[in-house]
Amino acid sequence: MEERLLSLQEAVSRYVHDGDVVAVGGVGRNRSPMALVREIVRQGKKDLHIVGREKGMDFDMLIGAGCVRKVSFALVSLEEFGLAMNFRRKAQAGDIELDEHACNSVITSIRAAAMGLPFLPVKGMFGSDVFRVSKSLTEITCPFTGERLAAVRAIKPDVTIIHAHQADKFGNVRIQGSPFEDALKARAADRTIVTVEEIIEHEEIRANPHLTTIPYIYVTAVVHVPQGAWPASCDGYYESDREHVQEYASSTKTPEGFQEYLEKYVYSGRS
Amino acid sequence: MEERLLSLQEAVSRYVHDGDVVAVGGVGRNRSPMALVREIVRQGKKDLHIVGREKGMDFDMLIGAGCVRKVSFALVSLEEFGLAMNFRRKAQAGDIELDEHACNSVITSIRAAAMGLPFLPVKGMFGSDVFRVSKSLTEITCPFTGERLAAVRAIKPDVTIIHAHQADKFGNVRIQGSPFEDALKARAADRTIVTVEEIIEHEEIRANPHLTTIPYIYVTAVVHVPQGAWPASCDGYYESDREHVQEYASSTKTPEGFQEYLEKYVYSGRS
Amino acid sequence: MADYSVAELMTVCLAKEIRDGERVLQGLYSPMPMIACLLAKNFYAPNMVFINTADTIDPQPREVPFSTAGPALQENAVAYIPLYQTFDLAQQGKLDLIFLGAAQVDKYGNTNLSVIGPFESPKVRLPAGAASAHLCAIMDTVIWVPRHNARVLVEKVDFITGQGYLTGGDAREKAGIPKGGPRKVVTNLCIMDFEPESKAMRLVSTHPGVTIEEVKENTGFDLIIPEKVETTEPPTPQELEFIREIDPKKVRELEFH
Amino acid sequence: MADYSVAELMTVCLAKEIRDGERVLQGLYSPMPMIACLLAKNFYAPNMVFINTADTIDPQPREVPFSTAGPALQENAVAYIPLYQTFDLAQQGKLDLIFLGAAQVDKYGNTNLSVIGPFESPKVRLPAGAASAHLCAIMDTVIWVPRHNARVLVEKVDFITGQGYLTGGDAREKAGIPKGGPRKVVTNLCIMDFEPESKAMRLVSTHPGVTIEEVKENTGFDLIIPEKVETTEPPTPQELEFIREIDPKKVRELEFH
Repeated sequence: MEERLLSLQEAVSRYVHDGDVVAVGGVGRNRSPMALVREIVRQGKKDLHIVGREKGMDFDMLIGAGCVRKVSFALVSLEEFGLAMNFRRKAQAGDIELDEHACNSVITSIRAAAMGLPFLPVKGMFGSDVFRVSKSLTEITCPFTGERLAAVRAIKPDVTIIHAHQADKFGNVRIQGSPFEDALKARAADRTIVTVEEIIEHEEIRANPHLTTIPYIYVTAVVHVPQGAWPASCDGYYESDREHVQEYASSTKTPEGFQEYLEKYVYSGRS
Repeated sequence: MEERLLSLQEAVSRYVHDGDVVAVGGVGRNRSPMALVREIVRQGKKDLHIVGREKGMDFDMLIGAGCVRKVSFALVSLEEFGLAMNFRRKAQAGDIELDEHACNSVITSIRAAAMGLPFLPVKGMFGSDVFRVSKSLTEITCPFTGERLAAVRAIKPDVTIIHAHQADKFGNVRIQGSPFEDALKARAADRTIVTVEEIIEHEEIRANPHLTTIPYIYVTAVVHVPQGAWPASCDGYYESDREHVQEYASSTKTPEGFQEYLEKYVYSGRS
Repeated sequence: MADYSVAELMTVCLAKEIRDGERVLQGLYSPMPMIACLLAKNFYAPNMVFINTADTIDPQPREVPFSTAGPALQENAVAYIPLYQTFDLAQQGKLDLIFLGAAQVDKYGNTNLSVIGPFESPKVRLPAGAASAHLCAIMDTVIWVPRHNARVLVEKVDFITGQGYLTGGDAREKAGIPKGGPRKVVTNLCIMDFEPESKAMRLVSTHPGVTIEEVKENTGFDLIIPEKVETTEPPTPQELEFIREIDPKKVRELEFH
Repeated sequence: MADYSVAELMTVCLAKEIRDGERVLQGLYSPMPMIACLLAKNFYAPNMVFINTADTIDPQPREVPFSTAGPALQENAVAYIPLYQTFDLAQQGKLDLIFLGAAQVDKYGNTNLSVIGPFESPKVRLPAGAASAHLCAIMDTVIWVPRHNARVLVEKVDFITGQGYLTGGDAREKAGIPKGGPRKVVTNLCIMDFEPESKAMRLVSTHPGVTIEEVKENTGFDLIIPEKVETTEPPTPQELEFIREIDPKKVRELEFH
């Protein structure tokens, strides 16, 4: 096993490239890999195709900062803090390509990649305009039963970014609460960067293999970033910082406000 | 939550029916649900379609005892104790229908059922006579990429039988070692019967939800059967009983020998 | 003034839509449904299965979280379940109900969370429908609307994100999605269901103090008004006590600010 | 008599087929491959990834188990991985090598573990090929044969369970399975590979004390004999020490009883 510990700066500069398909961990504002998102913004990555199910500030910030070309998603929202305004503005202006999905179709697109397959079938979808307008969905017939199903095109992430609880220096990762699709996204991707609250001893991993949720074979880089999900929550470690999310939501009401936010919290900051 | 604790006799008589598709847990002679297998033999269930990946004495006994109509499998063998002789005899006599698979195609057939789908694609298979002779496999084309793939027909178990380590009385099950496909088989089935080494308190389950490998929503009956995998191994509890497997292997060299084995260890026994 | 808020009333109405033994999924940004599931399990449906966006089964939080995928929804759960396995359950026909929010709901229960205006050049780009385009096609839904007005309850949605009864009648069957559909729509003014033949929306009960006229005025289509319209039962003191105890920070009021 | 058994020699030969960094899957009833993986990781390929039928990654058993899915293969592992996720890795092209046993192996490396005689009415019904029909089509394999004789090494297998090079040449490409194929065949007599153009089996080395004639006599087809045939390197004392320490019960000898 090779050591995979890097700094945030190194991990993003080595493993996130302009034009990449990037799967982003977490749901809503829970265990979102915000330190990695801020580092991607700081390094000014371009033309990313970001992929996730129900996303919030993470997607909105990447989109607002001009890092994004295409979005595969089932929801982008700040929950009780309202619409994700960068997402809304750029979408309405036609500045980003929208690949709108249902939760299960976008997860299935990642599941297909994790299984090494170019597509997978799903049920449902018919009768929705989401299905009608989508280039990622089409109709297929079961060769055994004749049943009509939707087929979902695989989305293979070049890189998956995740925030987790613990890892050893070789990249054996533990998620200790809500799994979301994070392990699936890691298995689907060519490269995976994981920020963690704590680095633990390798012996600790071997003593409890049943607690390893993402084995090192799926992990490219581990970065030690306590509070790496902030202002999202990290279960067992901290709650989401609602005051900050409110500040974010208010700032994004105008492009200028968002620029000020970035100056204050991202460009100046180290994580 | 309803209590789901039953006796072995009750669980099998209520939930295993003649003609059922039965998915069987464990691999080789590890965590095989042997107490359940013996009870099925004792109750003289008929025309079962048994499904598993790499199976041993469990399948051979069910087949030898005349419980089986059809076998979906990728391997039936007694490992170092040689060919599974009941399987071999009945197969050569044409008494059982063989649905031969590769490990991944038979697992995929269960995975499809667990996903609620009538089929799933897999890679590989082409060029093998397993693919050529199979009624469960056919060719399909990816509607996005044009890639040729094998399609695997779903196998939906009416009932899955598993031996696990612990459960509470509501059916929240813990598998504490090698997972095999047991949780997948439980999710795929209409009903699942789990024998366990230990019944634990419900509070213990709620204190450690991350240790629950099969939640109660997938479990129909729990039976407390210490040594319920014997003579297979149950990791963390006991090794496989090689002397007994040797005795089984020797006995099955003739149909008469196998009948004597059944009299001695199954019909007379209580588990 | 009643001694309960409209959020409290709606939460109780949502809870009563859950039948005992049902498996219910609560989604993201679903404050009232989250509390309704906990209420139902404690009051009317002890054997319901509560699955949520924190990926747990049957949690017993001391206090509900603001984000409805938040860590508190892990407390005392019996197991974790990744959402994609819950969708597998739904595809097997083993998930019974999901609560659904929407920016627009039309006469046939179709919901829109995608765009106001045309899809390619929208006037307003909305957050999208989360699970809806998948789940609404294969299972039952209950729709909740915190602001019942003619811009939300419209004749025809701009975009069908979540399938209701499409164009009514047997349109779902014809589209290849025969199973499921919306059971009820619970708003801040009333409860509505769907007339069995036409599948058009129909008034069931108005909330205490709300008139039928008020409902009609605030609805952007011809709502079916049956001969008998009940008054929605108000929350009991026991229900209110439970809600206020589990939700001291008033997460239930988030959609009414 | 050499001071090592043929099982020990074969185990070392199998281990040397593993390249550093490769991800290797060891299957059921694979005593020598199991020990070979542990040997390789300790001697030649420290960064190989050892995945096995006990569904673990990189275990460090004190003593190898008889059943090669047995509990000892969980000791000190870094993680569990259900076999279907390992197959997903294979489908992604991220699993590098699997060891394969067989009842028959033919000239082009096709293997049979299904039937002797016709499929529908076999003379002998064999156990079937486990992972082979899937994995042999998409990745590299090494075949091991404990009893090299003309009934095992045949001109043409009765049934292709595991795909070798089919009818040789570019037959795999034509069948739609361009990737992978057998690298080597390691028997109790020799090591063989496949001639790059014809994909026919070719002798590489004979084990110490075994003649080329002996190999030819025990092979049921015309084996390619190149100009230069080496003698297989015997195990070193260090290799033997490792094998005997990790396998005190002689699991490695199981196939030679």
